[in-house]
Amino acid sequence: MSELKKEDLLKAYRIMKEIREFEERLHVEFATGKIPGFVHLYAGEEAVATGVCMHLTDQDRISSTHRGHGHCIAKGVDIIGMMAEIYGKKTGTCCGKGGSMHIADLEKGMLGANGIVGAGPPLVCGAALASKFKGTDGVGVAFFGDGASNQGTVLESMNLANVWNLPVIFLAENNGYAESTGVKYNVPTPNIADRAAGFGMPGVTVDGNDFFAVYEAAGVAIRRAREGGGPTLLECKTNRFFGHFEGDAMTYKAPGEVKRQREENDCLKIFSAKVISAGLVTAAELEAIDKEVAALINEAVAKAVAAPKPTEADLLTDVYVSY
Amino acid sequence: MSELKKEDLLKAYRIMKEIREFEERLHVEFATGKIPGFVHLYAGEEAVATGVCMHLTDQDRISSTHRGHGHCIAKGVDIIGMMAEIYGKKTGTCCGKGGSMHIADLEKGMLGANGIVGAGPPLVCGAALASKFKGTDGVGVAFFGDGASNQGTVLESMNLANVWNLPVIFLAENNGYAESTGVKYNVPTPNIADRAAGFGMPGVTVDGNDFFAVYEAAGVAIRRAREGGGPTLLECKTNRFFGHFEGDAMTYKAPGEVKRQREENDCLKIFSAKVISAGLVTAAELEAIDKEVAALINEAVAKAVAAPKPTEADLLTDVYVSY
Amino acid sequence: MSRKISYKDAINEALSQEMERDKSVIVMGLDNAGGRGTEGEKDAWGGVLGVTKGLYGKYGDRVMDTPISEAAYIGSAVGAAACGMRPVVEMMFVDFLGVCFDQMMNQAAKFRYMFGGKSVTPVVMRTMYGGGFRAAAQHSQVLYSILAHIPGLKVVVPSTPYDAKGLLIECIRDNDPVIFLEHKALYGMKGEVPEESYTIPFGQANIVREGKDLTIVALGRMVHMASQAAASLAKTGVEVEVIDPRTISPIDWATILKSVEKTGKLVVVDEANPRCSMATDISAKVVQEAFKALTAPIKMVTAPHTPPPFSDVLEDLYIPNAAKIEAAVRSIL
Amino acid sequence: MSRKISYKDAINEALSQEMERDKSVIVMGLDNAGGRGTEGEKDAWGGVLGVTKGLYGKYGDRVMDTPISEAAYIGSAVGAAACGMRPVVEMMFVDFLGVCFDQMMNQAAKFRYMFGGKSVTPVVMRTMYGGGFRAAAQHSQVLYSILAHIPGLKVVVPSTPYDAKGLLIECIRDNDPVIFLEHKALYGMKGEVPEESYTIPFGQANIVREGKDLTIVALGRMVHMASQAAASLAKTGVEVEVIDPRTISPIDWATILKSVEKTGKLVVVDEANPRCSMATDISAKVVQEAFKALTAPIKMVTAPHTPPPFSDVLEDLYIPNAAKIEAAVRSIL
Ligand SMILES: Cc1ncc(C[n+]2csc(CCOP(=O)(O)OP(=O)(O)O)c2C)c(N)n1
Ligand SMILES: Cc1ncc(C[n+]2csc(CCOP(=O)(O)OP(=O)(O)O)c2C)c(N)n1
Ligand SMILES: [Mg+2]
Ligand SMILES: [Mg+2]
Repeated sequence: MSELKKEDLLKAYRIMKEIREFEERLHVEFATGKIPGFVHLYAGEEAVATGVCMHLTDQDRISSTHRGHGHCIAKGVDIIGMMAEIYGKKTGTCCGKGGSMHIADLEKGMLGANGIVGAGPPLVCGAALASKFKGTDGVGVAFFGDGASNQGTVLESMNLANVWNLPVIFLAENNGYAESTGVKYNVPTPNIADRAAGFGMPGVTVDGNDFFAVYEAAGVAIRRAREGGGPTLLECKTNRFFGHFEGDAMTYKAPGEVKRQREENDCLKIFSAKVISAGLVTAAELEAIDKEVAALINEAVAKAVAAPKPTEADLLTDVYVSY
Repeated sequence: MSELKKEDLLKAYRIMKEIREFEERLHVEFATGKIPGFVHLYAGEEAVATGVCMHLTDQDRISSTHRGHGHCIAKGVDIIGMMAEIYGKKTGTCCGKGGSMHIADLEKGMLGANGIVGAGPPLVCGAALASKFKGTDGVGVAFFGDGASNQGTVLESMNLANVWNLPVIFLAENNGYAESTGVKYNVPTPNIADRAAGFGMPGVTVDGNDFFAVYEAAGVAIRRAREGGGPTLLECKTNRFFGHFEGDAMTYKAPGEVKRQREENDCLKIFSAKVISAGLVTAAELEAIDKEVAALINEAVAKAVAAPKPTEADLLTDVYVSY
Repeated sequence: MSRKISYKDAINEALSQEMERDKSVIVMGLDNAGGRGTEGEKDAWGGVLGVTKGLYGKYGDRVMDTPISEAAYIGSAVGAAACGMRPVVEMMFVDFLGVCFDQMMNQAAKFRYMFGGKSVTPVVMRTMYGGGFRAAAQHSQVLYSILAHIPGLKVVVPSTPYDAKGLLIECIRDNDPVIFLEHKALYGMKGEVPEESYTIPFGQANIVREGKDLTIVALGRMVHMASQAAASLAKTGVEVEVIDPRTISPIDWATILKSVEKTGKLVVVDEANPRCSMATDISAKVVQEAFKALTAPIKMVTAPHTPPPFSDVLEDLYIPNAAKIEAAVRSIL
Repeated sequence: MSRKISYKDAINEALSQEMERDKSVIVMGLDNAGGRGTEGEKDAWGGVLGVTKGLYGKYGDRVMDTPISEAAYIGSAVGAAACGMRPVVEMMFVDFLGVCFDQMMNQAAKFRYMFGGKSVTPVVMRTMYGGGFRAAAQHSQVLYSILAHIPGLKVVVPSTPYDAKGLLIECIRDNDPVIFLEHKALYGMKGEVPEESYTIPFGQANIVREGKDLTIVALGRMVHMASQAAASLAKTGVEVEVIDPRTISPIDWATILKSVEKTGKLVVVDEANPRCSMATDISAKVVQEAFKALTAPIKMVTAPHTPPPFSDVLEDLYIPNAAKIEAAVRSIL
């Protein structure tokens, strides 16, 4: 905690709150039927994206997953544009052509949410390679889930990153589930981080609901990467509060499981309690942020709803630069 | 050594010798230009295939690699048919349609050499699964190289085998090279077996030039698998005496490297010295086998050369069972 | 036969009846039971859209859930098939073939030929395809043309609940590797389906509607779009013949060619991208084999040469529909 | 321009000149230098058939060797391309696409569209294809039809040393993902190649031979088979026009259609399997757009619907050749 200035703490809270509010609101809006497609919400996992991305600048790059809203927001992608994108509007980050699963903003170093489980880590290896060749000290962070930890691309990338000594952080978001299947079924070791040793890199597991734990561990890994020390596998254990995607009744979770997590393991509550009780920030300051964030999300939804859809002219463009 | 009866020792020697003679002869014949396609020789690695397959029966299954002749012979595939196959003849194991890289004999539990690096382990998981469902105690052994240890399919399969608790042995043949690239470049840990822990299974490394070391370690792993104990990763460190494929000048090896290996690390020499000095077998007995094997390989080549090629009628058959 | 059930339930019933009949039939895929390794309900999902729901309750561990390792688990199905099982393995969306295609294309499809006819690999791969769900570029593709390109694979694209059940049972009993493509927008479609088990042979097209003026060959969900167009055309006196090949490898060329011999005109409707597609495949066959009968250019109605877009307005423009088919028909009448 | 070099050397020269010109061009692939992690020679291989040999000596670590992890390293090339590099990544044989296709098909090809036009991904994937090496079912395939099916990819199939160099330089400078297919049986072929750097635009066919009686469109190595057939036919007074599209996505439809408008007859020669292939693609386009001009059925000369066989006699029967092309031509004269 001590490392962080007050403005950083407020910034971290704001980002986590933006993600939470964005997702809670989408949950409500989705139920109205106005949002097309598959939507996977990140609520509950905010401390992970935020704790990592607080260390990053636009020249650092991340790859994300199907559950990408949190990563986007933490990496600085415009929330108004994101909401419009999820609504399929022309004003969206991707002009309505990508949707929830494909939000990207290369200027911000956000290489895209991804509909293919495990597709991100190879891409981030390439981004990190580009940083090396371009002589920046940019790093790459590949976010992936516990389920994705079994995809060959993810495992290959860990090895490749070490062989090429790339500045990459493999960020395993272990929320306990891959769709309806528990991590205990899919991953035969206590921690996903146990895979790191086999690829010759450090593996670290932290409480992903504790922003500070994530922030610190990510800081170590990112500094190491920036200094040429190579890749790290960092696992953050966390929870998702909603279903795998909107519409999932979560019958595979124990009765009361989510309720308990929301009460006991909510990263926002944990953060607030810590910073307030340490006297670093006041409850009033956080409430002020809450209000601003609520207004922002309201604005985003209102603008998204009002925005125009793409038109026939947009259908055939943007396939190639030239053809 | 003590575990093995004399007839087993002679059998092991015969198999290793058959492989060696088969490969040395192919090396010579290939240079004459009569053998089509890509040929990858197993000479130098005989103790591995033999030490493992001595534990197996026809109901156990193996998957092999592009360097498959040794696995085939050790698994009992007919040598006359193999040679004819490599010559592209109608009398070959696969009627001349497969060639060196695709020799298979499902009756013998040999699921095929494979031109795709890393394609075998998933197949063997399936074979082992079939054994479980059919209620036999058959195991599966997936042979793969140090280079292949980086292919996603191989890594995924290790995890899958554990999740499904399959009777599979992942048999890493670490001959130090993937084509022209050293294992030190491709694999960032001292041993490939170091990857096992990350998938929750035992990982063992042995001297692959020592038949007895292989035999014992394979025995442990196979028994464990048969008894329902799940998969093991067994790494055997060995050498290949010829190029990656025939035609490779091996300039990437240190001068004298192969010569030294042939002198100091030849699994056949090591085996002979051990069994003779232990008084288990006489030099004359081994020489007698040498002669028989030489005659067999001569016969195989003569028959292969004389055999008819497939004909136009064969081109379109065997694509489907029915279509 | 008056019982009506959905396309989804027809598939579930086919699986269940075959699992009942033959112990070597096993089912595997992501969350095909669901809830494993959790403290909640078992059999929680039955696959992402519930198609295999309930099988776990009936057949227990013969319904296998898998880690997200398509290459490994689909390869396992292939290996198990080569060793006496009859696995029905699910690749959730056909869009995912890029992570596991080798096991289908170079392994399952080629074993028999490479091994000189000395193997059988009775594996069925079920997968969802097609648009309409606003699922964007990586969850809406069609891709069956890629599969049909590969010798050694059989490729099946049922358009009705009846065909889905009969063809899936045929797939499971067939001794070659078969890809069974389920259009996700058809799952809710209801139709008459006999309760008892039955099979539909591969390579037997269905003449959905007879007509003398023009032949439409349409695939999968497009069969319904074509029928709609044909009904509309009929009101203006144009009699279109609509053919559903039902399986695209093998494909019933005889029925298609005979129809074009009669009508002299062909429109092919394929939801896929146009290049090297089933639309071109059928066009090419007809211009080779029925050239003399042709009295007009062949027309193809397909998606454009772009990835599937997300936004509903764009996706609606993207997917072929009855109006576009009707326009194509009229352009060559 | 009288210097003759091989197809292989032309490719090497294109790579070298572009690496020299532009620091963002990097080369990666299995053993593209070779000898890393060994005690022997560095730069030992230059790729499995020596195409990149010598680049390591000139450009050092910009020639990257890779573990056998195609999905990861090809994906890295894609990622690096999206971040300002111009990687030329090698997938050794096109037959291996099954282990890494997702990164080409769902990532590289779709970024620009999915991201609303806000990205460029200038990655080039070099790969070997085709038969003639007795390399059997998993090392002899053609498969470019699969690539051409995917919107967002460009696909290039040079048939001569001259085209190989000019097209590869164009690929590297192009801002879209391009697959550059090298026919392994053409590596030794020599031809005139200027020493200086030059480019050949995509979508510009080469009329290899003019003629008025019939149009042959042939791809890659088949261009030479077609030319042989045309030369033989010329002796009997048949004047065949031979067109080499050189790039199949985009493809120069105008030149093909114009030729068929003139000749009225078309034979397409494609080394690939027939279903959903470039042969069907070209046939379908012509019957749609030049139907009135057609005076005979279109003929396709392709490999059969089987995997590539190993044995030399079978492979010789498998690959289209001049005699088969000539027969196809004669069948519609
Ligand atoms: C290659 C591939 N396989 C399967 C899927 C379907 N799928 C989407 S998300 C998901 C579960 C991912 O679980 P995890 O990695 O733990 O991420 P989480 O959803 O928990 O964030 C699956 C199976 C996919 N999109 N891509
Ligand atoms: C998917 C795939 N990638 C690359 C190749 C080309 N290739 C064939 S063998 C080989 C090296 C394999 O090395 P290793 O696994 O160590 O086996 P070894 O040759 O040493 O027995 C390579 C790269 C291939 N056949 N398949
Ligand atoms: Mg998860
Ligand atoms: Mg090796």
